[in-house]
Amino acid sequence: MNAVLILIALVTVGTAIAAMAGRNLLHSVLLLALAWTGVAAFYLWAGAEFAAFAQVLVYVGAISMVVLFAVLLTRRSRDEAAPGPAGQSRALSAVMAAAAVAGVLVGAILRSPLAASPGPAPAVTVRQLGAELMGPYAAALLAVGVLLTVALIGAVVLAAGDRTGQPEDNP
Amino acid sequence: MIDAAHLWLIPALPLLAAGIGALTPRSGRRLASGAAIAAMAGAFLLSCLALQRALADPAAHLYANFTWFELGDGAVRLGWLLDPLNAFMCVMVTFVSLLIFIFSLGYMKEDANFKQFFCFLSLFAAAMLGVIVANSLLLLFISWELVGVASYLLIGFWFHKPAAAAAAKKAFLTTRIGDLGFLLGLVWLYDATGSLLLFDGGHGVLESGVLGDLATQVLASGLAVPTAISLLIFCGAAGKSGQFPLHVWLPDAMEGPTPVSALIHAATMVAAGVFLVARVFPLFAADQVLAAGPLHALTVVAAIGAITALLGAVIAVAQDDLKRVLAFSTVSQLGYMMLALGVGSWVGAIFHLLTHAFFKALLFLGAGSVIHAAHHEQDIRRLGGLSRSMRTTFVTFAVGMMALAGVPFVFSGFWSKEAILHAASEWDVSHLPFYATLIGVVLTAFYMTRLLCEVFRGAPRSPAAAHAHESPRVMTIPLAVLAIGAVALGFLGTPVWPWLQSRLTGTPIPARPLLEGGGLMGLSIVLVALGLGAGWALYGRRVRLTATAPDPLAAAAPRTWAFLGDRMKFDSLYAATLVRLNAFVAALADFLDRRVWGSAVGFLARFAEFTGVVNSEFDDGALNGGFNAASEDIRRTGRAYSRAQTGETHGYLRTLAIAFVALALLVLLGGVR
Amino acid sequence: MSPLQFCLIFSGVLFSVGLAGALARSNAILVLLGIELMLNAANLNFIAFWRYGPASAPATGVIFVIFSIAVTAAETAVGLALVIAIHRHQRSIRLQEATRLKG
Amino acid sequence: MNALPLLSLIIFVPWAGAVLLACLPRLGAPASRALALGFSLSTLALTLAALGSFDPATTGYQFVERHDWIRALHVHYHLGLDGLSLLLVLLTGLLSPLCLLASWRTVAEARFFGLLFLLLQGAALGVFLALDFFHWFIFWELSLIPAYFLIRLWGGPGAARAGYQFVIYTIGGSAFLLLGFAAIFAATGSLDFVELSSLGATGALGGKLASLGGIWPQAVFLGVFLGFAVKVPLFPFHTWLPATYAEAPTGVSMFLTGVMSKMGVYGFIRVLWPLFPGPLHAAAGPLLWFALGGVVLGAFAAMRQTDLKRMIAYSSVNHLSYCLLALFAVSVATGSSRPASEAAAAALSGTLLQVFNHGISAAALFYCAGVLESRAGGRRGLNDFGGVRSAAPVFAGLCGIALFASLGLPGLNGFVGEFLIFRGVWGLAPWAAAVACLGLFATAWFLLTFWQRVFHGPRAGAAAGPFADLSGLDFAVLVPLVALMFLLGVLPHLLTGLFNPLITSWANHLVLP
Repeated sequence: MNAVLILIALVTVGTAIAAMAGRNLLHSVLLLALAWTGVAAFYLWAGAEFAAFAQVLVYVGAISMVVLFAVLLTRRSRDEAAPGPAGQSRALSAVMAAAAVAGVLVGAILRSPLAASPGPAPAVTVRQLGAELMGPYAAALLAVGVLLTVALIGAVVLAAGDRTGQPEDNP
Repeated sequence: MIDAAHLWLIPALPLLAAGIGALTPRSGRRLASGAAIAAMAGAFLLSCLALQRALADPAAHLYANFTWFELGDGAVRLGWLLDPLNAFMCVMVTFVSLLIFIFSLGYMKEDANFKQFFCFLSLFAAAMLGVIVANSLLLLFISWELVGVASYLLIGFWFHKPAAAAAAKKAFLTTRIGDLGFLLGLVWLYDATGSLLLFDGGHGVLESGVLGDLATQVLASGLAVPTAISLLIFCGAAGKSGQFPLHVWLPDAMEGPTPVSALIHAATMVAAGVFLVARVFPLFAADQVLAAGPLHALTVVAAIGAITALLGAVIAVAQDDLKRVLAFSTVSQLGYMMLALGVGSWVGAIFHLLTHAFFKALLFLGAGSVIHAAHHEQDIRRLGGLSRSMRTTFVTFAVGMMALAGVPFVFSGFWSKEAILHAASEWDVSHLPFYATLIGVVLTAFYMTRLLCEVFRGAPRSPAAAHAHESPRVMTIPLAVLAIGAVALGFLGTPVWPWLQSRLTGTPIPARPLLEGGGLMGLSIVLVALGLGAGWALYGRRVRLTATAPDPLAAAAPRTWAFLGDRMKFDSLYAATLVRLNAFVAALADFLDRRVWGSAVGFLARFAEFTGVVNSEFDDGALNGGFNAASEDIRRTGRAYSRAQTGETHGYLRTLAIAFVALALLVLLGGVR
Repeated sequence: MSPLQFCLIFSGVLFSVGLAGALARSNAILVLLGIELMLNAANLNFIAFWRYGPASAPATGVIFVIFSIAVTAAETAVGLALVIAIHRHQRSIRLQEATRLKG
Repeated sequence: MNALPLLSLIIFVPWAGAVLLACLPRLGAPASRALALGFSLSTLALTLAALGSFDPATTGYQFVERHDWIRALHVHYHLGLDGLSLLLVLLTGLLSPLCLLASWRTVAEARFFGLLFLLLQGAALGVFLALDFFHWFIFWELSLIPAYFLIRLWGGPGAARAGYQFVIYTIGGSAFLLLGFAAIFAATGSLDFVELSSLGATGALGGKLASLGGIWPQAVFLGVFLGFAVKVPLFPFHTWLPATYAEAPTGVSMFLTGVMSKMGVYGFIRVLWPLFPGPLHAAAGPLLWFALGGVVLGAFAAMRQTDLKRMIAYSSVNHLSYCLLALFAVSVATGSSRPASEAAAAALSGTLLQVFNHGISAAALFYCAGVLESRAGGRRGLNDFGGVRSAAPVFAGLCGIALFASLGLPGLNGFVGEFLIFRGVWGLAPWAAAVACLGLFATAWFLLTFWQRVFHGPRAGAAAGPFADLSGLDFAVLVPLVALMFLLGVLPHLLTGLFNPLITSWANHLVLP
């Protein structure tokens, strides 16, 4: 355990909390990008460089951009109203539920006899990863490829919507 | 010369006629009736040839078996049987049927479904002949059921009348109760012996080797296996032959056209039960070797027969419907036959069966002639005075009446009844049946006198009766022929010349001098005279004047009269118990189906529903403060599901979180590994 | 507290934060982001176990994370497309109002 | 080995028809009807070809097709035909064209109907021919989907709910089935029925399942059992049936009762019984009571119904319960010291006969109810009619024959099967046969009540006005069925000859592992 790890953790959790609690949507997205970077930093610290780069590329690079677009696109909506009594009670119940989950998780972790091997991080080269992906995990890779394609098409269809402008499904 | 292997032709001919009748269009009246009568005549000729063959060697059982289909390592086999018992029955059935068919030509002339009637009649005759010539209890059962369905169709022939439709259903269901017993008896016998063939070169169920094996088997309750099987088979016989307590359908069956009543409910179908017991008599008698048995099958047969004989006779006294009097008299006479079987004299039973077929068919056809002439008036109180307008019918009916009443020496009924009385008096188990038959003799003579007087004497008591004319030749000639038979047939089996008996058993029976059992014969003559005299005194001397005048006996004992007139309330009793029990079970089954099983099976679904309810209650109650008024509806199945489906993503997520916590706590604290 | 436990607690807390956000916020985009956080927390666990766990295969944890990221990307794309579709239909992305699938 | 893959053809010809119909969206209604019927008839021709070259004396599978399919899962494409399969394939082949004919006039969207129906037919045939659980289960589940849509889209007013209930119940049942087989695969590494049966016969299957530990052996048996019990349906899992049969369109009701309910019985005989002789023997005592419940309470419940189709549906519960009664009775006696092979042969033959005969007579009865319904403008209550026999005597005659066949009148097809079942059950569990008699009686009662109310009495209700007798189309449906009733009633060896060697070999090897 070292100070770097603690720092990474604190920053990540802190920005995440701020992002979730913030009033301004844009700020939230930016803060979240920070949190994702923190996660990437953790990966780096743990020795998983490739995962870290993937995290940065996908989350910080791609997803946060897409989310920003979405935020901008939906901006004209009647924005989140002032949190009325219903909103407050919902926030309260949400925090309670989350706290309960956290409590259970932490309790479970602390009670479990987890034997950590103190050795150095297993070294994984990108070549190794590539061989793994094209070897034993080829089928999974294909499946993910299909999934991404389908998701892409689905997203396009959904976002493009119907040309007529009529509401789509009548129940 | 006909052999057992050709015997199938006898039922096949009428079956062919039935097929022709079924396929001809409605207008093909001539073709359908012609085919039916021709087929019946052919069957009669074949039967006579068969009888000739059988009498050539009366002790032999000629049979021809064949494989129906393979089953397991063995096969299910059926066969045809020819012996004097069969042959006599065949001749009787074909002859009486032929006459009834001819009679129907006139009786049913105006009916729109004329050709259908002959089709059904032929089907019935074919099935009945199948019962007779079968050498396999399975084939017998098959034909037996076909007899049932044909009688169902014939009783309900005037199906547009609700009463006829109901009577047909009642007849079928009541006999079916018995038939189920029969079926169980069959499968038991099949299981116990591995065969249902009656004669099969030593392996048939009526042959001594098999019966001997069977008689050694005893159930845990102490009942011998042959006894139990016999009693189950007897259920079937009792159902078809209208024995107590399954006799209730027979009087109702009079809703059918009168030729049907004559054919089915006098000569053939109801006799099938008696024939069945006579056919498998060795099986019924197999338990006689077991002196220790708690019950002998034949004892039960005798008891049921005696009860039925007495019951039918008593009820017949108080009936006002022409056909119903005859119906109850049939019940009573069938009781006599069963009694004869029970006391061991199956020959006597068959003798009475044959004579009864003639005189009862005669009586029914006579009644039919009366009804036809009187425009379907059947109430004897509204008839009267027909002896003048319907001479032939009156004479033949009187012959039949005297044969039934057992008027001595000339009429056949006297001799056959005499044989039964003789056998009953010699039965060493109990004398009660004998006394019952004696009472029955008086009552029979009495109610038949009453019937004859009411219908034919005095003045017509309704316009229909007043305008009655003699029926056409096509109806009266069969009456005359049957009347001759009703007289002549008795002489085949008198004690002086027991030709029929010796031919049936296959062993010569020594003739007894007429007066050897003179005491008994004298007694029966006295009793018949008593009945006739009482009947004459009450109904003949003082003729009923109006249709509404009370019966002399009703005036004397109105409540008893009403009780008897209501057929001793058997139908009400059954309606109050069995029918109601049946309806209750049906309602219970339906209720279980609609309410209980669905829920029991859907328990898991209900559990899910319960969690849905809890979840929505939790939302409403704990978080939003206050129950929603609509929570009354929660208990309804679908509603509860949909309440869980709030459509609110947060709700789902929250449920997930709570469930996760609960599960995790369960794992952590509960120690579930 | 071993480093592994620390990492796990870190991920657990991150998960709870994501959950709280997803539950509390009514903006659909934020809910989606909360879910993203939870997924990230899961990925953290993979790496942690890969790093400290007993006898890990050479690259298993990393491979899992890569797949997970791919799936998450797909999920986000579809999710955001849905949000936009909802927005176009009812001029709002408040999740409470998107209850047309109510049973 | 046959050069021609006959069995594959039998399965895939209807599907080819379905594909063809799907590819021709502009096809008119008459042409699509004719096309669907044509494909159905050619399937019948193929089944008859199979019947022609079938050798009844062989007890093993014939026309076997076995190819590797998914090597990793040890899955083969494995088809085979024995007497049992042949019987059901014949039934399916015979009934399908009649069902299509029955829907000839009444159905809108004929192309889509024909498409779904051919899909259903192919799936049902696949179930009867497949010998590997993998594609057997695919056929099994695939049959549900077209059936659901056929009920949902062409059914009566309550069809949505009924179809939903039908699918949920049967999918629920087959989920257990799937779980059971997953465990079997985990334990044995095989999904082939033939291999599994031989494992089951030696008891090795039980041993392997026991190696999974805990209650797995019992749970697997229970799962597989539940899957079939819902399908047959075994009392008290039958509550989906009356609603479904009643709401489905006539042709589909005919197929549901004629063929699909047989899939459950087939599963019992082909899968459950050979795979789990031991557990079934242990459970058969109580199960007899369930079967008796179906026999007796099914019949009594039918007595209370006022909807004709519901009544016939309950009679199906009653009739199919006889099959299970016989099977359970055989199972009870399995391994007992008393030599019961003769009774067992009778019971099993009776079961198979009953399966075939019930298919015919119940289909005919459903068609008759459909005729009444269409003549009465959708009403089919017991009290909506009266005196139909005066109005339509030919219809009354044919319906009456179907009805008497259903109540087991000798000379018609139903009797032989029921007699053999009673004979067998008496030899194996006499008290059960005695109780089952109540069911026979109640069946007669309610069928005659049906007949009396609808056909007898004065003309009333829907029959008071003009009531057309049968049309040529009606004849085309009913006459083959009625002819079969007579034929099989008089000559049962036409059927028993097909499976008797098979049954004999089963009955002679009734031993527990």
